[in-house]
Order: sequence, then structure tokens, then C-alpha cells
Amino acid sequence: GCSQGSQSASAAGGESGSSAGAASSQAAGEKNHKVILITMDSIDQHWVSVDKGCKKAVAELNNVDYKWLAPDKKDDAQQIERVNTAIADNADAILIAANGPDAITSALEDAKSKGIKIIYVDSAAKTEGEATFATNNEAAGKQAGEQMLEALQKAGKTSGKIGVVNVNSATASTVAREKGFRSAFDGKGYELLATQYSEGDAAKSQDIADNYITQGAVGLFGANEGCTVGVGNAIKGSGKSDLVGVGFDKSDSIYSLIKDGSLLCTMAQNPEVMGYEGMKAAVSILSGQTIENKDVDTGVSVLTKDKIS
Amino acid sequence: METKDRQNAWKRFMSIRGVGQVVTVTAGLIVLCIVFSMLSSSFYSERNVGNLLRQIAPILIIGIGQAYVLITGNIDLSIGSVVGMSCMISATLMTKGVAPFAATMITILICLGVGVLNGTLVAKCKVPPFIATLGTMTIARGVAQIVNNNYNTDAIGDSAQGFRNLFYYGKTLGLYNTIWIAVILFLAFDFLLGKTRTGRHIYAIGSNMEAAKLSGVNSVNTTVIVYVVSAFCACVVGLITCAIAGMGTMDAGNMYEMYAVAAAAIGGISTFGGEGLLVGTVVGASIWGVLQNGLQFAGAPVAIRNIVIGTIVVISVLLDVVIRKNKPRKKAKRVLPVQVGSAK
Amino acid sequence: METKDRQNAWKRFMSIRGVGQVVTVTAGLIVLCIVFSMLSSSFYSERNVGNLLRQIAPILIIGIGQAYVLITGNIDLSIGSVVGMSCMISATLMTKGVAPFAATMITILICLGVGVLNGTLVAKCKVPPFIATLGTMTIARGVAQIVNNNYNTDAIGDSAQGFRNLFYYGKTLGLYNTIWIAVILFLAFDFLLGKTRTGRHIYAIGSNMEAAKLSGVNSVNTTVIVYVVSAFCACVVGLITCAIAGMGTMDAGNMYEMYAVAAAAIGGISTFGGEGLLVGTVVGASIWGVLQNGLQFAGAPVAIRNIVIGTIVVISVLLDVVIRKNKPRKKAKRVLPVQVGSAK
Amino acid sequence: MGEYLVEMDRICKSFPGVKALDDVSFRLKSGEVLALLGENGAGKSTLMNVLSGVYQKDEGEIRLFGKTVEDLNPKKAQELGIAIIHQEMNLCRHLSVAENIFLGREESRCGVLQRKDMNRRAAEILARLNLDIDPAEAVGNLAVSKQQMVEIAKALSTDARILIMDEPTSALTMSEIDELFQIIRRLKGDGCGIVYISHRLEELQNIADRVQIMRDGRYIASMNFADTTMDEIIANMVGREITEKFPRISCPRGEKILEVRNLNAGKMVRDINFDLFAGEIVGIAGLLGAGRTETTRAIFGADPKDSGQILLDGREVVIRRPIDAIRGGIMLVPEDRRKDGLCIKLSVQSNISLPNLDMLSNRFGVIDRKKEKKLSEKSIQDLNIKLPSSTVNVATLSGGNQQKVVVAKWLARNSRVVMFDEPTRGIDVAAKVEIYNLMNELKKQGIGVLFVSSEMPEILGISDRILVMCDGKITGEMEIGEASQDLILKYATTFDTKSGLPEAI
Ligand SMILES: Nc1ncnc2c1ncn2[C@@H]1O[C@H](COP(=O)(O)OP(=O)(O)OP(=O)(O)O)[C@@H](O)[C@H]1O
Ligand SMILES: Nc1ncnc2c1ncn2[C@@H]1O[C@H](COP(=O)(O)OP(=O)(O)OP(=O)(O)O)[C@@H](O)[C@H]1O
Ligand SMILES: O[C@@H]1[C@H](O)[C@H](O)OC[C@H]1O
Ligand SMILES: [Mg+2]
Ligand SMILES: [Mg+2]
Repeated sequence: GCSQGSQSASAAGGESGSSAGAASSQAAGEKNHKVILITMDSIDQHWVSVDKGCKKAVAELNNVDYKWLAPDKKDDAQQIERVNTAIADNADAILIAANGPDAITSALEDAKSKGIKIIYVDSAAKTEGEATFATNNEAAGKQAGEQMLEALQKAGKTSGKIGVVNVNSATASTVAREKGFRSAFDGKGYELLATQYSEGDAAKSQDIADNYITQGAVGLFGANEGCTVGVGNAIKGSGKSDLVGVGFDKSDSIYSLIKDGSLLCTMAQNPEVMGYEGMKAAVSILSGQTIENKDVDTGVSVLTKDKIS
Repeated sequence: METKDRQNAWKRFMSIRGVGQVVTVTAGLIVLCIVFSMLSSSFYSERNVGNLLRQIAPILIIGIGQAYVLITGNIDLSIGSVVGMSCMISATLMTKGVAPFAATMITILICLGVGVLNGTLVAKCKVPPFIATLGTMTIARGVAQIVNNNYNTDAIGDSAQGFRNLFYYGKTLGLYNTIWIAVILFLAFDFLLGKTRTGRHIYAIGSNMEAAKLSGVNSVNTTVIVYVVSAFCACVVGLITCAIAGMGTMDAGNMYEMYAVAAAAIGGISTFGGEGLLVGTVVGASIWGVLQNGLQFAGAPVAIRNIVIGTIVVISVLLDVVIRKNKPRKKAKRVLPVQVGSAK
Repeated sequence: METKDRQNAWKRFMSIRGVGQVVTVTAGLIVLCIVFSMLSSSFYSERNVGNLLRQIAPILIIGIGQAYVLITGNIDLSIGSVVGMSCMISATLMTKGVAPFAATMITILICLGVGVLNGTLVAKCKVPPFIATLGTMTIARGVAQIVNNNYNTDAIGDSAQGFRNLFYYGKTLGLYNTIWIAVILFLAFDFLLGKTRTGRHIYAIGSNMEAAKLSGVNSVNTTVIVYVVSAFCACVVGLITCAIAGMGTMDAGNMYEMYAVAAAAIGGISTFGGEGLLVGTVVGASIWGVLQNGLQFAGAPVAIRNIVIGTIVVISVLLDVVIRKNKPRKKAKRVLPVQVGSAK
Repeated sequence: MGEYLVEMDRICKSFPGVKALDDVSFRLKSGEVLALLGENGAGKSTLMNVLSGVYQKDEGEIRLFGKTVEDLNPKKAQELGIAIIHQEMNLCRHLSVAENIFLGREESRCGVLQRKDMNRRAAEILARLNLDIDPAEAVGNLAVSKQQMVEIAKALSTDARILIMDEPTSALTMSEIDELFQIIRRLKGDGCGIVYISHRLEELQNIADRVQIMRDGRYIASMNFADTTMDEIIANMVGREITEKFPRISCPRGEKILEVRNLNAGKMVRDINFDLFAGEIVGIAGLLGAGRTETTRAIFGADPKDSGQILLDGREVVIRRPIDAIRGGIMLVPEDRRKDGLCIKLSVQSNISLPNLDMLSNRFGVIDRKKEKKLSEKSIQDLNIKLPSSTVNVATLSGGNQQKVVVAKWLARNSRVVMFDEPTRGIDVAAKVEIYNLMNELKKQGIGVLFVSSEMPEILGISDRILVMCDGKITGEMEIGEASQDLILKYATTFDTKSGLPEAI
């Protein structure tokens, strides 16, 4: 059965998929922990995976009321509103992927002052949280750059133009990736073109990538899922198999672009781990335990053709 | 006879510019609140009511601005971008060390400039309002981006804590300051619209530009005024947004012009001009805010939320149309019928 | 005398619905192209021209739809959401194993439903078009989100390669298919608008709804038709978007309704209805596309781009207004009043 | 005369709040011209709109050519052979003449419009009307009278057996009216039935065979035109005798109030000079398009002036905008009341106070509601405007009362000069008399009255002095004693030789 006794459990559906049987075998009288996940948006597969990880933990833990509150797009004001809602909804802990380090800070401090525990997943904000489970984006970006550098050098292209497709200049995580990516080319003799922004829209990213290709770029970087799909498709459409495309995140579309050789690789984050570990940490803290590792790099894996079966 | 008189008085009351719609949607608002309270116990908690009112405030403020413009029969699509501009300019100035008060004043001045530009393009250059403000919408967004060199700003810092409290975090007499700001702006602009000469001129040019002009109304000035009011309201919301985040974000206010139209139109402001009561916008903004907030509490996914909100926008206007249809309507005529002697 | 005749012919040509504006903006387009070619050598390369045309195609297609609606004096704000809906529905179906052809047909059918709804709300229920389509815009976005349970879809897979080639990647006679689709749609809809009875009725209801109705024009049907055309165009662009990414993205088409208005309005379609030539939309969409593309080549930052584009939107319409203003006013007609006998 | 083409029995039609037709019957025979007469709001247009399918009747029976018909709509009525020229101009100004004529009945082959064919056929129809109009010209580019002729051409092009004309001549020129009458006679000869609605009773003697009179939505009388008199018709229309059609009063001429010196504004106001004295009504006569409206607008500041001076009570006043004129005490009751006179979505009170808000508000611009109410109620009383309360929308008033509101807004404040532009156009006899009385009242109070009119009888009947304009200039001036129609016409056609010959006389 589900959710007897707990009024707020599981009025949820879709976005806030409450885990099956979350409240069911709870000992009578003991209150469930209310944990709310707030992501940057509801669009990227990435967040779906974070949510999946959370749900997995919730199913194991069996004493959590879980909701996913997602803004419909990356927007600080919306994210802050979600935090306020979580406070009003009497959350015990908030798992949050901060859009940027500053904007959300006051709202989170407000939450903290109400005794709500903050755990960061994917991206942290400036105010201190109980723990952070995220990719080290700058390092991962640099890794992506090194992959591209290696491939270019192997193909004997020691100079040339490189295009960068990013979400916008406001999303801290992707800006860090770009920074890392660019740093890999310092002093290596390549010309990095001015960044173009696509809001993570795959079609827009592709128009931008097409234009880079026309400008004679030898390599293209996509800073998140939508950007990467656009880059991969543009390379595919150009028919130039010697173009090197490198991106971020994993999705079905990205896999097939890697498989058919349009993309060299993608930096696969581990969003499920972020969700799973984040949720577990939240519950530990709420039950009064302390956790050792407060800053966990959930790591990236470089997914190339041979690593995708 | 007496009941008929009373009936007539009621009918007449309902037929004043937009009163009918206001009554209908207020009823709708109450129903919504009841439904959401039933769906989630936290909805009607003290905490959430304060929160909810604070969420409604910015929508109300831009709704007021849009209502002014709509009553003159025009539209302002630049609202969202002006919010962004205001947010970015004030934040950039503060991060550069300008005192919050000075930063606020400079921001307001620049935003009013957009209003003047809009009004001039529409009234003086006769550019269709939709296109004129579509243009300034794009330009203002560009300005918001260029102001800090295409990056969101850093945190506006501790010296701006007063600013942040004033616009968002602080409370006065138990109510959030944001709510007070909305209340004060509403009262002021309702007074301006309802009780002053300028307000009358706004209705007049929305009802019949030519007749208003021939009655001595300066249509260019009046149009500029409404666009300036709209830009001012957007500017205030931009300052609030800056206070909320404590930093400038370039895409702040995205789509707000549409929320503003929705709030005003749900509240009975005719998009054809000449009619509507500002109090309707309060109800319209409240419906909008309650929907956003309540649907979150009810745990409705984004998709459902959009479908519900869209449907309510359409239905609220549909209701008004249905009500009007049953009201006697005069056909516009080139020649006016006259009833002499026989009229009682 | 003869030169005067020729002058008159020219004047008359320029005064036909929107021709003047088309001529002006075509000149502007040429100037833009020259400027960008000078700024960047790759702009005028064979590769980029093909590319550019392919980038223009979707804007042209939605521009055509919006132009139809604008000519009747209405507006369609739901275009962007229908693009998103079409993209998500077709992709979801294909990932679920539905054959591309069937998926395409089902998608088209559903999108046309939105058109019918829009037309009915506006023409039959008399909901102001701005509000009606603001509502359906929100609803359609909700549908786009709900269709795959609020997730972007997976890749549509290899079996859909034909679909992807047909709408985007393939070439026919040396030109990308996307360009052919735009050309064919343009020719078909230009024919419909310019050469058929339905087209005439579209202009008529935009020019004078009452008169058109009294002449037996079915205004409801005609309005529904234009909204269906608009939804169809948006649907095609949605399919193209799906073909581009090879997957469904929920926020595809965001803001496209505004691009569509800009393309149509720059091209001389009056936002007041009754006039405008579809060929203007080709020029309008081209200007829009050339700006986006050229500014990237010129390395202009996003912010500057927005400012340039916004300014060009305003100027293009301003030019038209100025030209119209300087058009010689009709010379006074001297005519005698009736004076048949005197009253007896 | 032939059998009945139309038999309408006991027709009722209500609009919310108004019973526009109450038990009205109507007959039309083939080969006759029936004049349908009545005051404004009597229900004439509504009856014809029911007949042509624009409105659905609530009760009653309609037989066409002897057969009962139900569910008429404009299209069906047209197919059955009914054509109507509506009272309101009903053309699409963006479309060409030919496109308008064939709107809703376009010819197409395999879906393709036959534009050339339609242009050719339109040219034929226009030629039959002796009209020199290019079928490809956009209607918006034509003069109003030509537009009206296009509407007539459109009606004729359907080869209808029943032709309804609702005030067809209100915008036509003399030669065009002659043309129209000839066509009516020809159609009559062909066995068509024609319904002719007009407030210009003088016209009837040229064409009417029979008259039917309506009042307050009811049938009043019907008779052969030859067997009745104009007085009887008017009495039937109004429900009482109108004793005096032009109630002139005489006042001594006082001092000079207004002086217009060398006024130039645009093409249609050229070197205008005249004076206006207290205690007189000065009529401005002229042909349609002589520039009278533009002259009043220029004086009032509604249009920009190129040069010239305006002196009020001997002192020069600078008028750049209407507000300057209003402050100085110069008022304009504009020509087109719907378009220029009223804010139709606002209350009567708001309309009356609109030009007077400066007097009603303090220096912060806050309106004193009590003062406003007093002012509007006083003018409502003074002008005898009939309404339930001053807060109702003007749209709910009957037309005559709406018109009084337009006048009232200008009389609420102390004025020195009031310019009336065509104040009686399209209104019925009784209402006209009220307007004349009002002008007389102003004249008695020593206010200068300028009275623009295209109706010769009223200009001659009411004015004390007459100015005649032609082609943007004042071409003649006369005291009422020396005035005559012929003299006015002579001055009204004194064109500059430079600017070519008059197009139509
Ligand atoms: N569409 C309508 N809605 C409501 N009332 C209407 C409508 N059309 C006409 N009426 C009312 O019906 C009555 C009859 O109007 P109608 O237009 O038939 O008069 P008319 O005899 O043609 O007058 P006129 O000489 O001024 O043209 C008037 O009181 C008018 O206000
Ligand atoms: N906005 C305009 N555009 C084109 N022509 C105009 C415009 N306004 C006025 N005219 C023309 O200028 C001429 C002078 O008009 P005006 O109204 O001053 O004449 P009038 O003597 O008052 O005639 P009427 O009796 O028709 O009012 C008319 O032929 C009119 O058609
Ligand atoms: O890791 C996140 C992910 O890539 C998303 O798609 O964009 C924002 C990032 O923070
Ligand atoms: Mg009538
Ligand atoms: Mg006139």
C-alpha cells in the first residue's frame, strides 16, 4: 500500500515522483524525513538521473517523504521560489543543484536558520552546506580539452580554430567547464574562437556549430547535454569525419553520436551517484549521525566509442 | 418597481468598466484557494501565506504597468527585458562600489528612458506598439547583457544588505517589505488612474484616441506616461529581483511581459483598451500566483501546471466574453439614431 | 503625360498592400549582406550560403504562418509551443517504435487541432487573439512536456535516418531539403493567399470583418483556416527540429512566435491586418537569419547582437511608417451636395 | 404593378433591452419604389436587416416571391435575389474595387481566381453607372462618394430582384444621385422592387411610388406617395406636428468676438479671413470637400497651421493644440460624432467632463468628483438629455441623446465661440429642431456661433450671415437678407482657374 498516515506524502506525480512504498513500513508514530530535491530545470536527462539516484536511496531507506521540485528552466528567481516553497512545506532537508553560487545563497541561509539541512548535488552555492556531491567541473573540462588536444595532435593538426558552444554565461558549472577546457590549450598554438551561447537548445547549438565549421574549425566543444547534441549533429551533418567533437553529459542521443564517430567522447558525470549519495547523506544527518566526507567528487568518466557497448 | 430598481443598480454596477469580470474572477480565486487548501495542508499555513503574498507582489507590480498600457489600447512587450536591465544595472553598480541608494536612482532613471522611448515610438512615430516594444525588448535584453560584459554579476556584497532587506528580506509590521511595496504602488497608481485627470485621459485615449485629442487631451504625453509607468514598475521588479538573488542575472524577467498581460487580462483589463479596473489586476495577479504556488504544493508536475494555467487564462476571458454577450450592445453606426419626444 | 502615367503606375505599384515595405527591406537585406561579406571572408562562401539558407528556412516557415494570422488582424502566440509539441510528439512516437511516416502524420493531426482550437476561440468564442493564444501557448507547452512524462526523449534511432534526411540532412538537386520544404510551402501558401478565393477572404476579414461577413464570407471558417495554416507551419518546423537533434526536446521552439512576428513585420505585413505580401516574409526571415549568422561570423557578442537586431526591427517598421506618412494625401475631391428642389 | 415580391408579417425582433421591431408587417411589389421612413431608431434598418438575413427574426413570417422562407442568412438572401446597400459603409479599404464588388462571390477556375475576368466585369458594371473608376484601384484610395458608388455597384452586380438601399445618397454628389435615380427607374422598369430609406425627404418626389412609415419599432402607416403630403408624412414619423422647421430668432449684433486673419493650413485651408460677432450665427456653406471641416480643425488646433492669426475679443491667441483653444473658450463640435466626438466605452459623465477636467481638478490633477457630478448633471438638465443616470455608458444612449452629450461637453464651460460642424447630418426632423434651438440659445447669450452645413435649407434658415467656401478659400460672404441658393452655389463653385475645373457639377 502507500502513504497511509502521512498527509503530505505522495500527492506527487511526474516531476516529484515519490518513491514507491516510501511511507509504507514506517514504524507507527515516527515521522518520516521530508527531503526535497531542487534542480536547475526539469529538462536535461542529467536531472532525471539525479532524481533516479534519489529514488533508489529512498526505496532502500524506507523512511523518507521525497519530492522533486524543478523550475521549468534555468532561472534564479524560480529556483529561489522553489526553496521558499520547500521551507513553507516544512522540509527537513533540501538537496539542491545551485544555478549559480550567489543568487540562491540568502534563500538557503534562510532555510538553514529554520533548521533545514542543505546538501548540494551537482553544483554548490556559497553558503556552507552539510555536504556536496558534485563533479569537479573545471577539472573535468580540462580533461575534455586534453582528450581533444590528443586527438588533434594524433591527426597531425597542431594548429587551427576551436569553437565552444556553452549554455549561457550565467550557469556556473558550465562556465567552469569552459574555463577548464580552454586551459588545456594554453600555449598549444590553437585559436579558440569566441564562445557562443545556445541556452542548451540542441537546434540552436547546431546552427552555431554549423557556423563554426564554416569558419574552418577543427574541433568543437559542447558544455552540456543540449550543446553536445548540437555539436555532434553538426559534425555528422557536415560529413567531415576529421572534425573532433567533445562534450559533456550522457544521453541516448549522445551515445549514438559517439557510436557513429561524430563525437570523439563525452565527459559522463555520475548524476545517479549524486542523487543516491546525497539522499543517503541527508538521512544520516537527519538521524543525528555525522558524515565523514563532506566534499565528494562524484567523478567523470570519459566515454569513448569503445566504452559504449 | 423597487426590486427592479435594485436589479438595475446591480446591473449597472456590474456593467461599469470591468466590474463584472472582477467579481467573476474573485469568485474563481476563492474557489482556487479552497481547492488548494484541501489538497495540501501546508498551503494555508501562516508561513505560506506570507510567502505566497510575496510571490504575488512582483507579478502584481508588472501587471499594474501592463494594465496602464493595455487601457490605452497598446501593449508593452519590453517589460521582462526592463526587469533584466534593472536587475543587471543596479547589481553592476553596487558591485562596482556605488552606494545602493545612488545605484537605485540611476537604474530607475535609465529604465524610465526605455519607457520614454517606447511611448515616443508608439505615439509620436506611430510604430505599431507590438513591433515597437518587441524591438525595445530585444534591445533592453542586450543592454542587460552588455552591462557587465555578458556575465552575471558577483554578489552585491554586505554593504547592500540594507538594499536587500528593503526590497525583499525585511519585514515591516509583520509583512514582508515586498508586499508593502506592491501595496503602495497599487494604491498610488490606482489613485492616479481612478481619481486624476491623467487617469481619465488614459481611459479616454484608449476608448477613442481621436475624440480624446479633440477634447484637448495630449495623446503623445499620455501615451508616454503609461509606458513610463510600465517601465517604472518593471524597474522596481528588477530591483526586487536583484535583492532576492543578491546579484545581477542577465535573463531575469524573461517572459514577465506575458505574465503581466495574463494578470491584467484575467483581471478584466480589456486588451482592446478603454476599460478595466486596476483592482482587477490584483485579483489576476493573485490567481496567477496562487496557481503557481498551489500547484507546487499539490505536487503537480510542470507540464500539468502549464496546462492548468493556460486553461484558466482562456476560461477567465471566455467567461467575461460570455457575460458581455448577454449584455445589451449598441451597434456602431455611422448615423446615430435619435429618439425625440418618445424617449421616456 | 506619359512619364506621369509611368510615375502613377510606379506609385500604384508601391502602394499595393505592402510592396513599398518589401522594396525598402530588400534594399536593407542587400546592404546587410554586403556589410557582412566585408566583415568576414567566410560569410560569402559557398558552404555558408547553403548553411545560411537552411538556417533561414524554419524562420521563414513560421513567418508564413504568422503572416497569415496577422493579415486577418489577429496574432498567434502559440507558434513556439506548437513547434515544441510537434518535436516532442513525433520523437516520442518514433522512440516508441512508431514508423516515421505514421509518427509524422499523427503529429500533424494533433498540431492542426491546436490551430482549430485557436481559430474557434478567436472567431467563434470571440476571445481576444492575444489572450486566446497566450492560453494555448501555455497549454501546448504543457503537452510538449507531458508527452514523454516531462523528459526529453531518447535518440529517435537509426530507423528514423530517412526522416532526419528528409527534413534536414539530405540534399536534393544540390540544395538542402529543409530549403526545399520552405520553398514549396512558400509557393503553396503564396498561391493560396494571392490567387484563391480563400486568400481573398483572408485579406477581406483583416480589412473589414463586418463587411466581409455581410458579403457572405464565412469569417469563422476563414479565421480557423489561418490558425490551422499557422499551426501546420509550426508543426513542420517542429519536425525539422526533431530531425536536427534526432531527439525530442521539450523547450524546442521557445520564443519562435516572436521571431515569426519579427520576420513578418519586417517584411511589411501590417500587424493591424488587411495588408502585406507573403514575399515580404521571405525578406523579413532572411534579414533575421542573416543577422544571426553574420553577427556570429563578425564575432559580435550576444549582447551587441540583441541590440543590433532590436534596432533593426524598429527601424524597418519606422521606415515604412515614414514612407506612408509622406505619401501624397488624396487631393480634395470637389463634389456638389444634392439639392433636389426644396422641401415642400 | 406586379405581384408581391416580399411579404413580411407580424415581425418582432428584440435586442437585449430594446424591442427594435414590434409586430411590423411589410409588403413590396415588383416594379415599385417603396420609401421606408421614420425617425432615427424607428427600426428601418433592423427591418431590412431581417429581410436580408443579417438578423434573425424572433417572430413572424417572411415570404419571398410567395414562398415562406426560414433561416435567412446574408448568403442565402443574396442567392434568393436580395441585395442590400447597408447604411454603414461596408467595404474593405485594402481590397480593390473589383475585389470588393465580387467579395464572397469570386469567380475561380480550378481554384484560381479569375482576376482579369472580374476586373473586366467590374469595369462593365461601373460603366453602366457612368463611373470613371479603375477596378484595380484600392477602395481606400477613393473619395467617400466614389466608395458609396462602389457599394451601389456591388449591389447591382448581383442582378437582384429586390434591392434595398439604406440611405444611399448621404455621401453622393449631385450628378451621382441623378445617375442613381436613373438606374432606379431602369430597375423598376425591369420589374425589380426597391426599398429606399432616406432622411432627405426632398428626394422622394423623384422616385417614390409608395411610402411606409415606422415609429418606435412599430408600423404606423403606408400610402401612395401621390396621395399624401410632406406634412402628413412628417407628422406620422414624429407622432406630432412640427410647427416650425427653422426657428429663427433675432438678436442685435454685438461686438466682435473672433477674428481669423490670413489662416493657412495644409492644402485645404488657404488664406482664410473672417470675423464673428456676438449675437449672430455665421453659416459656412460650400460643397463637400471645400475645406470647411479642415478650417474649423485648424482654428481649433486639431491640425497644424502654416500661418495666420486668431484674435479673440481683440487679443491674439496662440492655438497649437486643442487644449489651447479650449482654454481660450473656443469649442468645436466635430463632424463625425462616433469617430471624433465620443469615448464610447466611458460614462456620460466622463465624456462631458473630459474637456473640462482642468476646471474640475486641483493643481495636483485630482478630480473633484462632486464638482464633476454637479457639472455633468447641470448640462444634462440644460440640454434635456434623457438617461437613467449620468454614470451609464454613453453607448447605451439613443443616438440623439448621444449627440446631445457631444454638444454638452462643450457647453459645460464658459465659451466664447462654438463651432458646429454638420451637427444635423443623419438625424431626423425633430432632433434637428432641438439643435437649432440650442444654437439660438447660445446666440442669445452672446456667444459666437459658427455653423458648418452642407444642407442649403438649414444654412439659409438659421444663419444670420453666410460665408461660402470653395477649394480651401472663402469665396463669398453675404448677409442673410441678400442670400439665395443660386448665389451660394455661384460662390461655392468659384474655383481658382489654376487648380483646374471642378470635377463634377
Ligand atoms: N445590434 C443591435 N443591438 C442592440 N440594439 C440595436 C441593434 N441594432 C439596432 N438596435 C436598436 O434597435 C432600434 C432600431 O434601430 P434601427 O437601426 O433599425 O433604426 P433606424 O430606423 O434604421 O434608424 P436610423 O434612421 O438612425 O438609421 C434602436 O433603438 C437601436 O438602438
Ligand atoms: N486624412 C485625409 N486623407 C485624405 N484626404 C483627406 C483627409 N482629410 C480630409 N481630406 C480631404 O480633404 C478635403 C477637404 O475636407 P473637409 O472635410 O475640410 O471639407 P468640408 O468642406 O468640411 O467637406 P465635408 O462637408 O465633406 O466635411 C476632402 O475632400 C477630404 O476628402
Ligand atoms: O551538470 C549539469 C548538466 O550538465 C546540465 O545539463 O547543465 C547544467 C550542469 O550543471
Ligand atoms: Mg438605419
Ligand atoms: Mg466637413
